[in-house]
Amino acid sequence: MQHLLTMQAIGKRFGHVTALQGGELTLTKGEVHALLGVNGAGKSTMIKILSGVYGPDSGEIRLDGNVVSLRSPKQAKEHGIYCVYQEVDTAIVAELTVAENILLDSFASGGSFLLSRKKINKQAKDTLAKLQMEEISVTRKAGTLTLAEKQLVLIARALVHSAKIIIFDEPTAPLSLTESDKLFSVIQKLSADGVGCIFISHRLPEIFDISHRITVMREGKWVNTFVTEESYAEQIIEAMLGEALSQELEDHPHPLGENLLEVKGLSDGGKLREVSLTVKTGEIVGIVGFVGAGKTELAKALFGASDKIVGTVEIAGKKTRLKHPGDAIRAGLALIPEERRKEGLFVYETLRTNASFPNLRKFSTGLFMNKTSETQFAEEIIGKLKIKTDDTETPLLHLSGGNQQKVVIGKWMSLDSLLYLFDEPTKGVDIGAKVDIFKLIRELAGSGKGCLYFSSEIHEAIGISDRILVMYDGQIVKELSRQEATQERILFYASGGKEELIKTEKLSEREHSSVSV
Amino acid sequence: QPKGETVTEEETDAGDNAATSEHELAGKNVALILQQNLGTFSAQYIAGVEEQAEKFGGSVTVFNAEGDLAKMASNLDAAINQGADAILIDHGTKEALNQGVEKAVEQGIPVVAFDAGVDVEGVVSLEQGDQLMAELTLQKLSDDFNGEANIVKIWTAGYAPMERRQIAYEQFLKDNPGIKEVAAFGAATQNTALDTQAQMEAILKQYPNEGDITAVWAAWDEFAKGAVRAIEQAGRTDIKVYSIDMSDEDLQMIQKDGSPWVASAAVDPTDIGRIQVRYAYQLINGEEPEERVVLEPVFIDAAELPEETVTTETLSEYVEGWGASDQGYTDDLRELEGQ
Amino acid sequence: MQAVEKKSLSRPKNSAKENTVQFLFKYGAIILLVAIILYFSSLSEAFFSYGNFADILRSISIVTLLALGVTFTLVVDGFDLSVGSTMSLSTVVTASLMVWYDMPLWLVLLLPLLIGVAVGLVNSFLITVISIPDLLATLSMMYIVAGLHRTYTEGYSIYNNMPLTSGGVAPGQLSDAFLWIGQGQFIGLPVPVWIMVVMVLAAYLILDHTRWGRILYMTGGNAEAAKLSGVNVKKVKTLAYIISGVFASMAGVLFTARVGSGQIDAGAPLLMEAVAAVFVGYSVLGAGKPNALGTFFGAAVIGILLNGLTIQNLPYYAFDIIKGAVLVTALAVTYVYAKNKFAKS
Amino acid sequence: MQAVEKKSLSRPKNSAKENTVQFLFKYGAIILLVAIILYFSSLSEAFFSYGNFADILRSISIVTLLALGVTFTLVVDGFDLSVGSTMSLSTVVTASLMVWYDMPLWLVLLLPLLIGVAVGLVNSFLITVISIPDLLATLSMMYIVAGLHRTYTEGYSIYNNMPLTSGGVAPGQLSDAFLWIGQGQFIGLPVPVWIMVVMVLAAYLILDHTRWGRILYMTGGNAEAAKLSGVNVKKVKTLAYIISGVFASMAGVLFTARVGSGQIDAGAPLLMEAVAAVFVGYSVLGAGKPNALGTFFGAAVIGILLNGLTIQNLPYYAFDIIKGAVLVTALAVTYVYAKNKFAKS
Ligand SMILES: Nc1ncnc2c1ncn2[C@@H]1O[C@H](COP(=O)(O)OP(=O)(O)OP(=O)(O)O)[C@@H](O)[C@H]1O
Ligand SMILES: Nc1ncnc2c1ncn2[C@@H]1O[C@H](COP(=O)(O)OP(=O)(O)OP(=O)(O)O)[C@@H](O)[C@H]1O
Ligand SMILES: [Mg+2]
Ligand SMILES: [Mg+2]
Repeated sequence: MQHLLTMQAIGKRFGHVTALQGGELTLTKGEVHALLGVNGAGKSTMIKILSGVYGPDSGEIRLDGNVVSLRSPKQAKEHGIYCVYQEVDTAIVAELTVAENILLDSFASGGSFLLSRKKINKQAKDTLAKLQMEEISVTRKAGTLTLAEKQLVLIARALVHSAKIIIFDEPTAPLSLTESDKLFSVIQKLSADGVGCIFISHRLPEIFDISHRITVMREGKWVNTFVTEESYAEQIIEAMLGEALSQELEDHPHPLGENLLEVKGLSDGGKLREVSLTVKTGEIVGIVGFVGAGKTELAKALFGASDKIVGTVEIAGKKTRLKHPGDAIRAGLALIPEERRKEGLFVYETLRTNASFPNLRKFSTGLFMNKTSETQFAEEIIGKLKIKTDDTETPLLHLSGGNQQKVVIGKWMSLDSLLYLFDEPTKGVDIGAKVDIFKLIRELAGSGKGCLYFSSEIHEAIGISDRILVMYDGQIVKELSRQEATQERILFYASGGKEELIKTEKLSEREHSSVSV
Repeated sequence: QPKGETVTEEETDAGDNAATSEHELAGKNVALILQQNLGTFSAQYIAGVEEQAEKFGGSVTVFNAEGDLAKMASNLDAAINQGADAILIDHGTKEALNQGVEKAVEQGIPVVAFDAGVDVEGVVSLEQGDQLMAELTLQKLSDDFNGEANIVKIWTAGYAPMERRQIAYEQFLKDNPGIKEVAAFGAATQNTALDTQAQMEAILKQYPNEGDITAVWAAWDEFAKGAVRAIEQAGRTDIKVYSIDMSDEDLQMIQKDGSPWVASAAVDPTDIGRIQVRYAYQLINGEEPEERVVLEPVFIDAAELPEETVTTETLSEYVEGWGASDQGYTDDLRELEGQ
Repeated sequence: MQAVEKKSLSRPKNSAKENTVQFLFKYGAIILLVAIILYFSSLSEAFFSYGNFADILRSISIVTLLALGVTFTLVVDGFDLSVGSTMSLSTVVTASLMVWYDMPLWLVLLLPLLIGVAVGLVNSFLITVISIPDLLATLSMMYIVAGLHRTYTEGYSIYNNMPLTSGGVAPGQLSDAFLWIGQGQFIGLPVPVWIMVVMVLAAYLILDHTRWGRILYMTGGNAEAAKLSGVNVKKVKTLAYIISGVFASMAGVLFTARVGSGQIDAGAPLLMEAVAAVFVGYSVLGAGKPNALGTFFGAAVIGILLNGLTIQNLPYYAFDIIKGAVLVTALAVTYVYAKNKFAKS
Repeated sequence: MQAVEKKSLSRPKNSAKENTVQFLFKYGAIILLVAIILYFSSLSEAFFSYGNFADILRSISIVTLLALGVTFTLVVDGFDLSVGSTMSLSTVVTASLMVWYDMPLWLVLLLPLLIGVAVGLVNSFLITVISIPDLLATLSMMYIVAGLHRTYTEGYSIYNNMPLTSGGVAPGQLSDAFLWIGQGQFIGLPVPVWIMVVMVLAAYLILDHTRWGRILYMTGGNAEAAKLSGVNVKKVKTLAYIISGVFASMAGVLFTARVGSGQIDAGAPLLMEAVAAVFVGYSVLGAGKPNALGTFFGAAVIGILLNGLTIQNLPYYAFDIIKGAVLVTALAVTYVYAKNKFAKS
């Protein structure tokens, strides 16, 4: 087979983090090549190197057999490499129209000096037509689009040019099943035209549907490359996770108590509509749904961090009005937010000041801060959560993601909260830390706290939760007990499937979804 | 600024000689404490101070407070602490400066103040003949219009010289009932001339008809500049401007064809600087000059100026008394300068 | 569809407020202008005349040039506070080239523009290389350039036949050809108005109808995305600051020609008016982003307002309040709109 | 550990540069101060005396108060450009209370502070409720308040026995008790120096050693995280702007007492010095963030520098260049340092 692309021994380091060491990837003409790996395995870094965003520290890239240097996105594009990036908002210009966003690359790369709006719009419309997405008006401001529509605009942007290689970094994450199907037909057409496609996704079924080969990465290294037709899901998952870590988290059944949290008809005037749920003491309730389902909104609404909330919230039998996070904290809630650097931490501050912050009164005598008691507490949580750090005075900036996450959890320990809201607590966290976090959550539940666990990592949610609520488009669409909860069922409801439309037997057919971490 | 073509050899030589001489008054450092840089007036005034000090073989340190009186007071302190041999003050207020001036006098540093209002014993205070300048220009205005005129006054309170001019102005209006004030405004700002121009434009729109305003009396040339520009650009040939103070820039404007600016009374700013230095040296020399010095103003009538352009340096050829003041000289000083 | 309907049903109040903001944003500035013109026309017959409008246009021409420069920096999500000082520097340099050095007209018109380029380069160096935030970098430059222009003239304003500190009289004069730029007429309109109109149109065409304009907006809208599309963001920002500097120095040249001398500190008071013009202009016809026509329009609103208020005999010292209030209102509309828009996405 | 070693091996140049920046950042300001003092002491014996230092401290007392206010807004990640105008307003109001209305001393000291509170409230309303960016909101307020203070006095400065526009002479005078605040001595030091020292210490204690200070810094460090930790971010920001307004009006009162009259536009020229002081102060002992002691230190560096340069007979019109250059250097060190620190993450 003539290789269109060969990436060999690619290494990349960000400060203290080694993102890649020995990344490998080959691609032939017309191939759809899936790139798999757990979060942080280095997939995005790999394709960012290929598309010229980062320069590799080591390794070589060959295109049609020739070594090429891809020092900027512009150079990559000149070689016919286009990319649909994972973080949608980094690539969309909200103030420009859809048409302008679709043709963004061509503005930068030259062409006629004067622009004709008509021509731009027509070109954009034609491209959207290829995706069967004519209903998106090309004159709308891109900022007003939904996440899925933005994703489609980015896909369209890659289709404008005659590309040799198109990279799709988790394009389907925000898309519904029908939208995904449309995208797949486009990918198949591209592949038939001889374009090489690299496809990244966490959804195994679609990978088996669309790809020709699968490369699995782990901890920044190439693990194996499979021919799709000759491989099984179990094989792939094993390669992704590694043998040592695939043991199940032990399930300690523990007694549940009274209703700790009771929510009725909660809406936030935006995404959330009529959400009702309960959490008992000692219970871990998983809330699962795709990106954009409204999990974060729900967590924030419960924590009093959004305006315009209607509905009732009872905590430990007491009706509570949550107008500000301060109210929620007083009522016994604690939130471990999704974007920890943005929402949970003061990264330039020390561990000590971060840890004491939610409960400053406890660490001050009169008005003055008491550094001794602060340091004492910081050391306490370092020990308890096994945080890897030099001392209590290092800025959090220098801690690894997992350890940062532990600080976010640890800072609530001085308050003795009743109910913990975990919003994607394992996002960007390495596997070891992940296990620690799961243990910690279990421990909290064991000591009679309530936990709400918001996640789009379905298998993780299945592993940790006593009960699972599936969210779709701002609503809770299904409640599943621990026994009922399977990957397929959750996937089905999470993509908007309606109960009446399916035969339940078909769903429970494949009950092999591993509950590994 | 570039070098002009006519640098007078004499002057530079004189400076050099004195600087190298062994005279006991040579090599003194004079501190000049400015309240504000008032455009061309200040520039010429400073030039006068520097020129005279150089002739005496001394040097000048300029402290500018950028209009900030607190900084001016601090600058005065700094000059004292640095052991200046004499201190010259330009504008400022009594309240802000008296304390510092007293300290200077206690330490035996001679102080000569110009339009600063300080009243400390042993300090020589220079003032322009403010009342006289006001009277001269107002009289000319009255004469030009046969005692019947509607005038706009541009004036601001808060400065000692302004207030002295105001006294003369009020007296003059009382004595000349034919002269009526239709509007009055004025403010010393960061950008006085431009702000005045905007205000004058507004006044002109308010009084659009010929005869509504006969003349403008500006108590300060920065005001006059703004008023003149506003009048010129509005094409109002019916309004004349009378002012106090005179700088080079003003002269150019006055000499322009059809300029509404017809007269001014002033003391040559360069002369003020020179005279102030002379009194400072008198004090250094242990002499006891009078404590209140009134500088003789000169009246400048646009009609007396020649066709060719004149500057404040050549003005003395056409206007008697300009730039040739001998005030403040003593024999000792002449001797020093002659070295 | 269903979702949208439900939303608007459940929140009629909010929606009404949203609509008002939308409407105000789209037509507010125009309604304001028409209202102002009608009001002042009713007070004075002279107001609604060809002559007066030509005067108003001439009076806003310098501010508009300045504001166009600011517009370019705002388009790339920057901000140039140094335009006022740059204009002051250009004013005195222009005058000095004629008065002190007696240079030919083409050099007199060219050299100040190079000063604008230089200031723009320093600004963008501080911003793109040293990473000082735009406002702080240009604030510092505002002071430095102001100091430079005063040092250059040694505190003097520059005028025909001025005496030099070194003795003697300056050799040159502002030529009539030069003064015509600021004071002349051309086909029934003052020359500064023509210059302004040409520059506004050029800026409009570049920003709205060329590839470059798109790259500028792209960079301002999302620098990350622009970078991923192959734009050299630093270069684009540098370009915007250079353009801003050049516009500021053009404003300075025009000012010199208008006033007939090189005044010290000519630009400082115009900074706020220029900034206000740009922000008032944000909202013109709902563009919601800095745009050339809007800037012109904003300058016109402020110019007409000040013209009218002057006739109304408002004390001059209250003008800053009016200008500040107009700026705050424009900012409030812009940012309330931005908040709404953001909430919707 | 390994990672660090490897890095420094493969890129020794960069690391050396990093170290230099680190070092400069930590000790640069102190080295600068010592160097400046030594240099000037070598030039003049009078420089290194108790009297001269007391005078220098007195001369920076007003700027320091102003800068402390700016520090508080910077701590919460805001920026107050309106402090200069607020100081001007407070100056004329203080003087007018005595001169025009002959009020008792306690009211004369109290009312201006309320003005500071009011300006702070409006600023924070624009920023937290309307969501106008801090710099733009306070820039607008800078103009509005400047206009207000000129309108209040109708453009006049206020002094003892001034003639009133309505005829007659103002009834009051600045009392000696009041003037003592600005011109008196207390235990061997000028009163303004005592006031400054007390305020710097108070600000230092509050910012560095109390719960409130912690909340202020954390809000500035990450408003979103602070909010989710239960802090009412809007309230905290409002508080910071009120504190800034109060400091500015204290500066105004002190200015009036120092000068003995209510000067128009007293605060405007001090804005940049205050801002520069805060930014120079960033780096004191490697704090890397706005801090009270650093601000005092920054004001001292600038004060001593200007004091010394004046004696060196630098042309007065070049001072703005020096000040701007000091500001740019401080900013450059601050942001290059921030970039380095950030890049390491
Ligand atoms: N700009 C950066 N600075 C520092 N670290 C980075 C940067 N980009 C990526 N990393 C780190 O590199 C590692 C690999 O990240 P990468 O984004 O390639 O993972 P991924 O496989 O795409 O994961 P996901 O499935 O979550 O998208 C992670 O540990 C990440 O934290
Ligand atoms: N309609 C939309 N337009 C733009 N961005 C969106 C939209 N919906 C969601 N997003 C982005 O996706 C992210 C997650 O969205 P959201 O909080 O609504 O869902 P979630 O269920 O919590 O998803 P996640 O799996 O990321 O936690 C948000 O940070 C938001 O920026
Ligand atoms: Mg990724
Ligand atoms: Mg989420």
